[in-house]
Amino acid sequence: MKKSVIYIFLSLIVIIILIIVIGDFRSTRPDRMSGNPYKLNLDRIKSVDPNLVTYQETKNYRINARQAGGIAVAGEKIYLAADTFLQVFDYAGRQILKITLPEPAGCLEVSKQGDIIVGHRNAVALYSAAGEMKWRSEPLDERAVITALALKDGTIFAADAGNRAVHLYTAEGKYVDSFEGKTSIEGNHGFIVPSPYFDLGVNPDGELWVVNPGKLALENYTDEGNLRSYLENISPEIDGFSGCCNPAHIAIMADGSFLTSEKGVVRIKIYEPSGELSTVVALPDKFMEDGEAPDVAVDEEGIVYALDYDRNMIRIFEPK
Amino acid sequence: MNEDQILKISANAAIVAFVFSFIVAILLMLNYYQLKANDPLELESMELLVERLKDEPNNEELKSEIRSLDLLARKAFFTSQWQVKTGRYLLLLGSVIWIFAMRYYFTARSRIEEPDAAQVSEATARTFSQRWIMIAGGTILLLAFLASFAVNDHLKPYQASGEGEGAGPAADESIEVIAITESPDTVQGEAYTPSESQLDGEPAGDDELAAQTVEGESVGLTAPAGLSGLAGTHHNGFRGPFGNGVSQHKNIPVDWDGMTGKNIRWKAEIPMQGYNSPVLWEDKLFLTSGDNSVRMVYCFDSGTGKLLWQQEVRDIPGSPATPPRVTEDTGLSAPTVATDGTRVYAIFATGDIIAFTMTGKRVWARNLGVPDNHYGHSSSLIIWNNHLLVQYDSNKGGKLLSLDTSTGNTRWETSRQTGISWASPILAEIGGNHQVILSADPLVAGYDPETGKELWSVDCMMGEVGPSPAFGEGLVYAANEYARLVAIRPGAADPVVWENDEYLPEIASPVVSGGLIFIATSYGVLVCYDAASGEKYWEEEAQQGFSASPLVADGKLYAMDTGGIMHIFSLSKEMKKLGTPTLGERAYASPAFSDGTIYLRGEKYLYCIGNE
Amino acid sequence: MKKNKRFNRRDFIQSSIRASLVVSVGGIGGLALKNSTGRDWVWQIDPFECNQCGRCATECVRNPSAVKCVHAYDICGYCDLCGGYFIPGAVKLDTGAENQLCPTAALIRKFIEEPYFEYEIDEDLCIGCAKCVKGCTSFGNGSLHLQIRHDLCRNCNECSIARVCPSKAIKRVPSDTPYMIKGSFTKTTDT
Amino acid sequence: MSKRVKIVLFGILIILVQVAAAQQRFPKPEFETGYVQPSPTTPEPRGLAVEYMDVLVLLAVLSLATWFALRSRSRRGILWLSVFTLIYFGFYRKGCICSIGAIQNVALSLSDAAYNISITALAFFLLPLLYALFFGRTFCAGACPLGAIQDLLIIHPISLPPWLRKSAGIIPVVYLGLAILFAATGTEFIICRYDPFVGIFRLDAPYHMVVLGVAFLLLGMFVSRPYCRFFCPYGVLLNWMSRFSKWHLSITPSDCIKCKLCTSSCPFDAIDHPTEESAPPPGRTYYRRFILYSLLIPVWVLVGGFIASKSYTYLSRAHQDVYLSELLIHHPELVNDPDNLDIQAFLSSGKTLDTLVEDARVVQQKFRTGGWFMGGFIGLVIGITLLNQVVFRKRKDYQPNRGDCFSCGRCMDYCPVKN
Repeated sequence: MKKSVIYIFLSLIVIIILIIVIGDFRSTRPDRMSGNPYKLNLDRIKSVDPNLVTYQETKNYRINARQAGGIAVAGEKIYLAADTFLQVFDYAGRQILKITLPEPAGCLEVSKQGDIIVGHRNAVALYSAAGEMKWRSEPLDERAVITALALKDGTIFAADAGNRAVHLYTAEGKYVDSFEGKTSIEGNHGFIVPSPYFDLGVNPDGELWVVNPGKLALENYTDEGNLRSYLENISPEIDGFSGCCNPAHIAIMADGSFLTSEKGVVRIKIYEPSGELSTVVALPDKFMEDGEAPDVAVDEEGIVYALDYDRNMIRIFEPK
Repeated sequence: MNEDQILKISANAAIVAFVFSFIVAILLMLNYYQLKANDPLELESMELLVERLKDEPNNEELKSEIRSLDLLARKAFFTSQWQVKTGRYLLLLGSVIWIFAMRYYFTARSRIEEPDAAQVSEATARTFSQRWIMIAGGTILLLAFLASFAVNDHLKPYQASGEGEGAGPAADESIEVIAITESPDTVQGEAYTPSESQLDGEPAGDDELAAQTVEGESVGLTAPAGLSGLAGTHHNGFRGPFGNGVSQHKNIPVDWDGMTGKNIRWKAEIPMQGYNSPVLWEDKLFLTSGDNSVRMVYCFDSGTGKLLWQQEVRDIPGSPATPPRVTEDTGLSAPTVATDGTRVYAIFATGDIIAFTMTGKRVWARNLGVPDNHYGHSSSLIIWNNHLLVQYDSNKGGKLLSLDTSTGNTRWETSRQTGISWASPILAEIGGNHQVILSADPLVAGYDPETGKELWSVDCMMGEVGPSPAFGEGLVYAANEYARLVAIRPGAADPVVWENDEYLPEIASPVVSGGLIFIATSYGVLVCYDAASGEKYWEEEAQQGFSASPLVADGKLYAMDTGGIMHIFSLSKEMKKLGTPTLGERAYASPAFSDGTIYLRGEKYLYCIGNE
Repeated sequence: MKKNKRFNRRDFIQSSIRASLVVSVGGIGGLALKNSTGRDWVWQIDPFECNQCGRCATECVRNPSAVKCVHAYDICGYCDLCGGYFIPGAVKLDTGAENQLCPTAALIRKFIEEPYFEYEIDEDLCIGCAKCVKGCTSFGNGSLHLQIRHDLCRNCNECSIARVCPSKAIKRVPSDTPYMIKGSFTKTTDT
Repeated sequence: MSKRVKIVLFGILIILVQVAAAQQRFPKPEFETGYVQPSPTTPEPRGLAVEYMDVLVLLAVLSLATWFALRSRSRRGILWLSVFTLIYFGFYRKGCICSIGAIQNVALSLSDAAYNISITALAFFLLPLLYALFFGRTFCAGACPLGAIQDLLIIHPISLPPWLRKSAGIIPVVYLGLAILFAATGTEFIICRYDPFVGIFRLDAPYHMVVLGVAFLLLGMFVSRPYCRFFCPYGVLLNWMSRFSKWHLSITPSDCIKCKLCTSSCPFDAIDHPTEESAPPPGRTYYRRFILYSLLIPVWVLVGGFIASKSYTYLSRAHQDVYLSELLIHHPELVNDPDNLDIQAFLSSGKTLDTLVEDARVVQQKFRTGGWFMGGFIGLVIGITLLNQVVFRKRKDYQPNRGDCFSCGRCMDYCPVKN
């Protein structure tokens, strides 16, 4: 073999080696790597006609807590449960009350008299407007995870996601009864709660509405736990619910409309009492991707208060 | 078989193996590019079909089309994977045969050759090598040098945007951001767990004290109350609540003996030396220690002296690998901790600041930058609402920081036109508002704890300021050795009310109570002046100097010298000594009080003293 | 004699350099040993940090990747409408190919009882693309998650996925606790 | 990953875990049909005992190679031993545990207290060095799978001129310097990343890495053991050790008869010829050069250190944090690119750009200080290599060059003197 041929061959190989090493070294940089070929395509869900959105974000309240629990709004005051405290402040952000709770609270509700009912993991407690504890219910069993509260006259409804049941308490904190929504009718399995998202509310007509997250439905129950009617629209489109356990949180507006907040594709929407989508409050672009569904509350004027767990703030949305 | 045959066979085997391997390699290459160009798992046509199905959900034909396409795609994928796997082994086999044949061929063919005569002499070769080494080395360095100029460091011009919202979409200008203010007049209920004092059957105690404070007349109660819940009644930081050295606790013993154990309720060994003072919250007592290898935070049961937990301060981002050099008599743990009943906060001369829960769980920690301090950082922490205030005066200049107590994030930072200092911040209520007051060379200044805004400052200090300021009856007092003792009316046109330079403290801070101000010097003289006029009433010489700050509790002055002898006086214009109990060991830390009890930190032991 | 002495001197220099090299090699060894816990290390994905970018499928030195999806049944909601199994907006909740999210059909759906379904992973088919993990984390409880399978992992000195992992979720873990399966895995907090 | 970043991440982790822990406590549905929940399988990794086995195998192979090279003088033994190494450490252990890569583990463990090196990696780093210090580079002869695969493929070696060998000899030094710098700053392990043969051992690698391995093998058909001689960073260390080795392979078992048969036997040009008796003693130019080059050494060191430290701008970009932060500053518009996974991951991590830049600056600072060491080291080696060119030692016989010799034993095979 001729020497010059060998040399040319060798130099070619050296060049190939250099190209591969340098090329590879440069290739793994963020701006030179390709996107995810196996991306879960949610564009169809996320792209929504922006004209449907009739709310805009106007205010944020920064929360000074590590783990927010829940919010409620009543009488021009915002009630916040977070870490192991309960805080009340006015719309200007001035604190009115702050009390330490014995354990974290995940939800709370305010009565017309201004009493604050707080839901702990397995118990319910009532505090006066001045922050004094009036009573605390007997603890429920180990499985209990209370995720939501609602009030109707003298009854307190507590949604227990762990036991897949709604518990009833008197205004004095005495346990009365529970129901699991089960009936003898075929296929009616009661509440299907795959994860700790289980909300309920009482509308102005005194009807109890419970989310059945596994069925992606809003169900109307009598106080005895009999299913009266339900609203359901399983769809990834804007007018329906999809994924598991949605809507994650609800609040009922002064006119009986439902304010809903979803996880997965995080969004807040308002439904007519008849179950038709009336308007959209906030689209997923407002929230962190794969964020937690915000707890929602609404005041008499229809202003929406959303507790953003990921950004640690209460976000206010007002009609445009 | 003769040699020629072997040669022939091996040559043929080599050729066959090479051709085989080459074909397999080409096939593998094709497979690779085919997969890369068209991933069967992510077919676009498939996606289109699925999209179409969403619009016509009952189109069974479409469904079966998708299913067969999916089956085809998966088959293609797994077949190609199988091909790659098999191909690899075939290639390996081919190559091994090729290599062996080649080796055999060349070994058989090779003859022992006469080595080439060296064409160049060694000397010439070496000269040539030298030149090329220099060329190669020089080229590498030159290229590196040129590249370093050609490439810009984009980080250099970057200015930190403060607490920029790095994540998420850019904050919308039209959205108003409101921070929830916890105003001081807030009703602070303690809803579930009754406080210790309530358990003790003195539910009215706190209210009473607070009420007296508002009147602002009664002796020894000039410190503002109502701060951040119960903080005002616990000895929760250096020199007690508000750092002012005045405690509202009652029934403090005046007689004990550390040697005989008289009135000593318990005595606990402190695992490590440190020059900070104990701090109390209900049944817990906190202090810190540190040397070059470890910094520790300890929590004792204040009732029994049992060590409840201890935590090493480590793994803090930015913390120096080797602690800064500090002097023996300051140490790395000179600053005293602070607690708000939720968390306890500690800072060290390394610049590490850390928060633990009351049960010793680490909440947050950060390094504030290693302080350039030739003795060691000594300023203690103080808490106002959710602000953890840090006086951070070093040789690089002074600053006051407020950290969020729950996260450790900086809420605000105010740089000060001062030099280094070792004094600690105090809190005072002036004109109905709270201020944090700092003393350093050359300024004594007050700041708004909410915003960090400087409210007033007086240029009157100098030197290496160690004593913290004091506050009482509307006047701020500051003192330092080789400087002066001044009484300042904050905000006044002519702020200096009086000054004196007869006796000046070096380490211990002044304390004001009952219209009197007490100074304890490092050479052992304890002096009492009139707080309003500066008139000297009395002086008393102790055997040893004072390092611990004198504190007022239960209407008495407690001043402990470095020999561990406590000098107790009544708060009066005439000197009236109430006792000189001894600890039996050297002591540098200021005492901590709770009702009926005084806690003292000696060099080695921690003492709980109470009347038996 | 003279020659001998010369050799001795050279030998002495050689020996002393050798001795100092032994000491420095030993020193480096000792310093490194001080930092050793005597355990061996393997790579593992922290499921709480993983953001399902898909690089585990493409960047592993192995093909198919040594990263597979595992199912932490402990925290599964056993949903009918499983976000990890069905494409968003599936027309019908059945096992038809048109409804499945997994590109290789590695996720198997089994009926248990009304209204619960079990989901199982066929690891021979799984390529570690994390599509189902994304769906499950977004819409469900996050019981499906990626783990490096140590029967497949080559335990490279530096994991080539870790090098490009955008969320830095891949870390060295002691080889006696080589998995971070959700539900049973709770990171010990620093106390 | 720097320690700082680790701790920051750990902090984030704690928060995430707490959120997740809350979710994990959630009770499962109560099944009525007696459904038994399966549990996920967890195949165990290779056991620790088996890892220690590897150390023992290495020890055995090293000792055998030494015995073959120094005592039994068997080229055949070394050849078959290297075939065993290729099969065991190469194809069976997939080239991963390897002494060359262990350099980085040691460097990282010395710089990062949070990184705990495994005993196996440390043993793989130390044992060959100690053997080289006493017996020469017998590791290269028989215990290194990378050497073995190249050695088996030497087909038509060509002799390289000394100037090329000497100047190309700077490459492994730079490579070693970079590898240690990158490992110590927690940037990455480049030695492992560009190990050309690991893809072949595994029969599985990204396509271009296989091409790289094949390219090296093709190169090695003519330029014997190209990776060992002109790239291997571990070879630099072994070279130094071997220079001062107590014993070393010798070409002849007794007196050299100067038949020159061995000279063409060495494919690595590692046999030093005897000094020419007739050559004139080194003249004054050499003494002057000796002094000049000695004086130049500190200059090389300082200039090298300065330049390498200045080069932090582009070197530190190898670190993902630095690269990402510079990218974000320089191309802020990329924030809106949904396909840029790294930037999207950063944005959703909740970390601010400020903290990222702060972390990146810490890394840069490490590169700046590390650069001084690395550049100084490279400069020192260049200076000493240069100086070595004017140092003359008298040699009577044909001798293996202790630094360059791989102890492969080919020359022994050729030597006609057998006892």
